[in-house]
Amino acid sequence: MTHLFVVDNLALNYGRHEVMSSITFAVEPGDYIGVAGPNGSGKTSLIKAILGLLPPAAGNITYDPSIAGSRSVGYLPQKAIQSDTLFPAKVKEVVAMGLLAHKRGARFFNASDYEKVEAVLSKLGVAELADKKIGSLSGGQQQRVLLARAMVSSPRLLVLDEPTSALDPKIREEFYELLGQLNEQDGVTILLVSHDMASIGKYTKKLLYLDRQIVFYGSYDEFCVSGEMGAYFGPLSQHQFCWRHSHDVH
Amino acid sequence: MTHLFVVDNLALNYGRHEVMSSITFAVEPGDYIGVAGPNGSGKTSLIKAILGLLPPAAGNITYDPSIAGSRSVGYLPQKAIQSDTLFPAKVKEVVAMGLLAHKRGARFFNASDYEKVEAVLSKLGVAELADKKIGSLSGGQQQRVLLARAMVSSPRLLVLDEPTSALDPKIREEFYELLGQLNEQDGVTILLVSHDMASIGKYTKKLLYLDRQIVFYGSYDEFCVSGEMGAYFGPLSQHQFCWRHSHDVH
Amino acid sequence: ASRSQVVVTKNLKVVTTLFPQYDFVRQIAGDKVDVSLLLPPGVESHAYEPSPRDIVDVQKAAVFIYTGKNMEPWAEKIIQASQGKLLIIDSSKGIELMDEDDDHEEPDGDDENEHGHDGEDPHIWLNPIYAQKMVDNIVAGLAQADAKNAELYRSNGDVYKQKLQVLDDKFLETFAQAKTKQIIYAGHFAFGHFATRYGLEHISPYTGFAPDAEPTPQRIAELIENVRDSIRKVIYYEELVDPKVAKVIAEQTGAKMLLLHAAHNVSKEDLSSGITYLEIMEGNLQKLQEGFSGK
Amino acid sequence: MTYIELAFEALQYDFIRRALLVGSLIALCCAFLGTFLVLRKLSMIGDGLAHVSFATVALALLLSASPLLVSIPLVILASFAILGLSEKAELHGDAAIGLVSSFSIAVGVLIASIAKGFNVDLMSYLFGSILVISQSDVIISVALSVVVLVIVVFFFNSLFAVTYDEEFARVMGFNTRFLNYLIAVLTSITIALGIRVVGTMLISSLIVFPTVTALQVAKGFKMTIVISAFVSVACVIIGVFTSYILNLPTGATIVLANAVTFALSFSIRRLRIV
Amino acid sequence: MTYIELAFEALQYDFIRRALLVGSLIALCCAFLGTFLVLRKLSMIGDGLAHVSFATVALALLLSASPLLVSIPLVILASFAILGLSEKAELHGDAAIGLVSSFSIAVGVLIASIAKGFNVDLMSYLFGSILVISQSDVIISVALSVVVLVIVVFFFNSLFAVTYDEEFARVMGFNTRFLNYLIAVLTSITIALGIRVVGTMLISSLIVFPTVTALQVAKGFKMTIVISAFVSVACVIIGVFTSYILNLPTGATIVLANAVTFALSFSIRRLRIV
Ligand SMILES: Nc1ncnc2c1ncn2[C@@H]1O[C@H](COP(=O)(O)OP(=O)(O)OP(=O)(O)O)[C@@H](O)[C@H]1O
Ligand SMILES: Nc1ncnc2c1ncn2[C@@H]1O[C@H](COP(=O)(O)OP(=O)(O)OP(=O)(O)O)[C@@H](O)[C@H]1O
Ligand SMILES: [Mg+2]
Ligand SMILES: [Mg+2]
Ligand SMILES: [Zn+2]
Repeated sequence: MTHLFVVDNLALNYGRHEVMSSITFAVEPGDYIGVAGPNGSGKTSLIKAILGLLPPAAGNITYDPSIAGSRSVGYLPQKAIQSDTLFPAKVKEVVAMGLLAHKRGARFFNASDYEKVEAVLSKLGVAELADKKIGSLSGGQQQRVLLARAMVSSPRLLVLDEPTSALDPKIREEFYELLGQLNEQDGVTILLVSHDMASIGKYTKKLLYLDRQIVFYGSYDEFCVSGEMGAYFGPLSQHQFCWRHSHDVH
Repeated sequence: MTHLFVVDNLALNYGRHEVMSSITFAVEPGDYIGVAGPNGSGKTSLIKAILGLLPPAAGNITYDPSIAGSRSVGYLPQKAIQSDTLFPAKVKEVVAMGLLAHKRGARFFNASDYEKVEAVLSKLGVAELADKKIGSLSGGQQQRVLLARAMVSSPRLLVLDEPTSALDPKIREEFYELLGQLNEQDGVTILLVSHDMASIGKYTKKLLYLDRQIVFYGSYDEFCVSGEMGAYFGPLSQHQFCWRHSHDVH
Repeated sequence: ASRSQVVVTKNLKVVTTLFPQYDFVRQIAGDKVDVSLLLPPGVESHAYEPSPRDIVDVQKAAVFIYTGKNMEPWAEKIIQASQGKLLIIDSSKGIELMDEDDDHEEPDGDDENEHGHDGEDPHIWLNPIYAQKMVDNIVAGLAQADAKNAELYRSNGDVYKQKLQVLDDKFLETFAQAKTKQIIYAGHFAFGHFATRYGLEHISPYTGFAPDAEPTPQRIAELIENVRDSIRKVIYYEELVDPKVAKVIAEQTGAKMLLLHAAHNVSKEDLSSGITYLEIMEGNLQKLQEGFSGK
Repeated sequence: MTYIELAFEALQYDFIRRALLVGSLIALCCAFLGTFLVLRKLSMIGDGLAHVSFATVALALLLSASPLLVSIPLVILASFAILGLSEKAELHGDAAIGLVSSFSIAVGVLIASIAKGFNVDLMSYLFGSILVISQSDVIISVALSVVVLVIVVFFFNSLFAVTYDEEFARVMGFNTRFLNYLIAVLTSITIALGIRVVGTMLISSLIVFPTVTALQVAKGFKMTIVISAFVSVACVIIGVFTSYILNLPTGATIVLANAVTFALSFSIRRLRIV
Repeated sequence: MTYIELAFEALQYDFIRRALLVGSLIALCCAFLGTFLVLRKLSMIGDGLAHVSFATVALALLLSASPLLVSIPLVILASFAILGLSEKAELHGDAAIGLVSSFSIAVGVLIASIAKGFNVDLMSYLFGSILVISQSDVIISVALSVVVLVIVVFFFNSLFAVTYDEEFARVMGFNTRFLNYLIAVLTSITIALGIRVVGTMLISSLIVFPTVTALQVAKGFKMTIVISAFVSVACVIIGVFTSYILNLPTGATIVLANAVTFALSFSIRRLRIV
């Protein structure tokens, strides 16, 4: 099987500040990877490097032609709460932006585009906000809109940086189910950064655990079995974060 | 016992958009209240009204003299990730800002102030970041710095809007323990907005559940027992969010 | 390349702000003084910033000549910055009094806050009679500063005033035969004193003498109508600026554009070729003749 | 004469018809670009580039070259410098404008001083007035305005994306560099031309006022740009006729018309009528 | 003569000594206020308020009043308008400056037109040059600079808090309205005075350049303001002497000194030396 992209001996810096080095791993099409690690461990930086937003200090990343040029990537940044509340953009305008990658030339929208926008907004439970100004939404509502923007173009690769941090529990569950469907049925590859180990355990297939280097990369079950979980999260963590597993084991 | 503050028949609007109305409740000194509710239910708006940042459309809020004039209130906004990465401010400068409320006149700092700043930074595990520029921190690191700013002045009332949304699990636990101590030992009153029902259940004493009005206000245990939990979070929620309780009941 | 590096001579150093005084000094004193023009050619007082040596030059000079505070408000500050020995000649002295309206307010003592009096036209040099008065002021000042050449200055001054008188006579004579006495001027009208002297009518799109007011469309329309009605389709424009208004009117009416030079300042080439006030005024005479008479 | 008659009288003059035509086209360009500029905190770019033009004209005169030919490329360069500084030096747009504009004035003054003067008044060479547009300026203005408008419409969605969220636009494979420089070039051309044809005062106002007026009442981006374009053109037309009828300076009257429109839309928002 | 001798020669002149004294004080005020202004996206306020002054001088001449006395209160009002607009109309600072400044110029032009024009060039009435500072201006400048500096130092921490996070400052019981208006008043006074004494070009540059230079190398806020103050004063002193020695216009030379300093600190950051 051919890789979707390969990260090879990557190092990332901000100025003279080294964030991480010797990062090597590969992502296969159809993967659903939870990315976790302590604050400041380099999750956001790694993701930005994968998306081409942060130039590598060393090493390189090679992409499969299907996602090269980024025409088929959906992205939700960590800073999902829009800082500029004055910006005049309606929710549907922001979401429609996600469709532009697939267009050429003048990149005008057509009727089917607006249908797609409405469809994804409904899926995320914010259909009635379509005509609101983005700056007037609550934190969680904004996060959902940006999720919709990441997903509207049905990308082959979804890169989500703490997508559920501001979502209420109901929507969070629905969102994870949606992601599961996309991954299972449409074969979308997903990279999901989260501090919510329970959800990672419950929904994703693989775990990439970072701490300025790769601590663990493999299936979540292995992580639970390996000593790493206890080492990082304390003795109770097994019970807490390997929830579905611990209950199976009981 | 005298109330810390009383919210009386409050209504909040943005322009012609009504957010909530007929909100009435009282907070006692020493309370530890989890505030929850779906996205857009008005949690942030209510908190802003309590802090005097959003003028009420109707009703009013009366404060005990000990916190009136806001000299003894700590606040963490929901938009904790600083948008302006260019702002030249060191972490310790940002945290020291939290001490200014207690000062008069020229409001200069003295040596003991800097000790306080260092102490609170260590408590939150970011002591080594004290001299970094705030804009160069990761999302979770920034959230911790703003938490430190809210807590550095040992306020009588702490108002925290989703304080743990970007924190890693280890720090999150430590933070909740710290809050518990402050509440138990120092009698600090805490209002904590969160979507993490499990943590609210585990750590707070009371729950304020909002949905454009007050759905529930009382002890968390009662909420678990009442039908509300199931109604809002589905049949499994009892097991999930009334964790300590469900295990007690088992 | 600075004036202070010029070979040391014992000549009197004179600094003037505008071209007319500069030329008058040349005519009066010839090579007995070193005269320099403070404002570089073509530079509006707006964009003008002195360099420190400019100021040192003014201070090192014996005489500083300017037109008056309406023309060069910044000159006041240069004067204030000077320490002592400098002799300052306000070349408009006496003319202002002649021109004064009845309702002229007394200065309230604080000359910081003095402002321009509305209706007071600073372009006095364009009236040859006033120009003679300016020459008198300059002669008196130079004589005071350099007593040993005083006689020479007085006699040169008299000769030059005679030339100005001849100029005045020529204008009077020419205008006496003119078919029309209307100057249609597309710039800031500097020829107020000139027009009063010779009983000319004038029309300009600008109302003030300083270039701050924009023209209104009706004024431009009026100008167009005036050109259309006039016998000689001529529109005059001012020196050293891009004559946009004149061009537009000429395009609409087919009028001929003629330069009427107000001599505030001259171009670099003109300055180095040694053009004089009298030559400029003779040129104006020709242009006006062309507009006022038949051919 | 009634106002209507006066308005018809005005129309018989070439210079009024030119003011209406060129004014409306430049207003349209400014409204289109202004929305992007204001939202990128480049509201003062009209003013800043006017200062740059001052320096370029000084240079052109020093080199005895045609001011417009020297001005346009240098103004474009200056706008690249503004962009580059705000990226590389991590400045807000307005600080970058401040740097480039102060620096340019200083250079202009230095050139004027070294050249020991010019043969023409720098300012008059540069600054136009909407009433006195020459035949050749009409042709250039019409041609360039049409080009600017077509390009903005063609790239509309891309420009919106890069203005709203540059990082996201990059992820989606947009050439954000190209789009940024595109805006810079279009803005420079519009402003350099506008300063010469209608003056700095008017060009600066036309960039800021209509957009800010639209921002008071519009929720979406497309709406903002449509309202802005409409207000901008309407104010030019109203301003030209009003100034003729009331005998006022035209540029200033257009700015006042814009100010009144802004006051209206501000009140509408404040009174929550919309 | 060597450069050192020339510098000593320069010092014997009163006007040079005045330029050094008043220039340094104004530079210090500008550096202190500039840090707050640049971070609030009000970098172009020097330019904007210069345009307002233009209108106020027109008004003063129309009313036959003293230009400085009319100017200062109106400039303060204009800075309140800028503040008010950015709050109430929800504009970025630079858009508010753009509105107020274009509007003022238009009003100035209208006044000039209604008054049937003035006989003095309005701008020259207003613009100072650092070399020609009168005795009375020296006294006013020294007095006001000291007042501004003392106030900024006294309120330093409060002003920082309100600049960094106004909402948080309000929660902590700060009177943010008062602090905002305080900055506006101090800025207006400094700028109105600065325009008269050292000219707009210099005042605008002194607000933007030193702060932006400091931002390249400083991490913290206090450091930013200290570096900015140091750079600002150093550039004035270097500029005055250099302009004397090389016979260049002083204001422009000071601006160039600032530009060179900025280029240096920009390179330091880019080359990651610090
Ligand atoms: N500035 C604003 N202008 C207009 N409407 C607003 C504004 N801020 C919030 N709202 C609206 O008010 C309602 C309540 O918002 P609020 O931010 O209080 O919700 P919340 O409970 O904090 O939600 P979340 O969990 O997503 O943070 C939402 O419907 C939102 O759209
Ligand atoms: N713009 C920047 N300049 C300098 N250093 C930075 C910058 N952004 C991040 N860093 C540093 O790089 C390291 C990794 O940051 P990153 O944002 O990748 O962490 P993260 O794993 O996403 O953390 P979090 O869970 O808090 O989001 C941190 O130590 C941070 O301080
Ligand atoms: Mg992160
Ligand atoms: Mg909220
Ligand atoms: Zn004149």
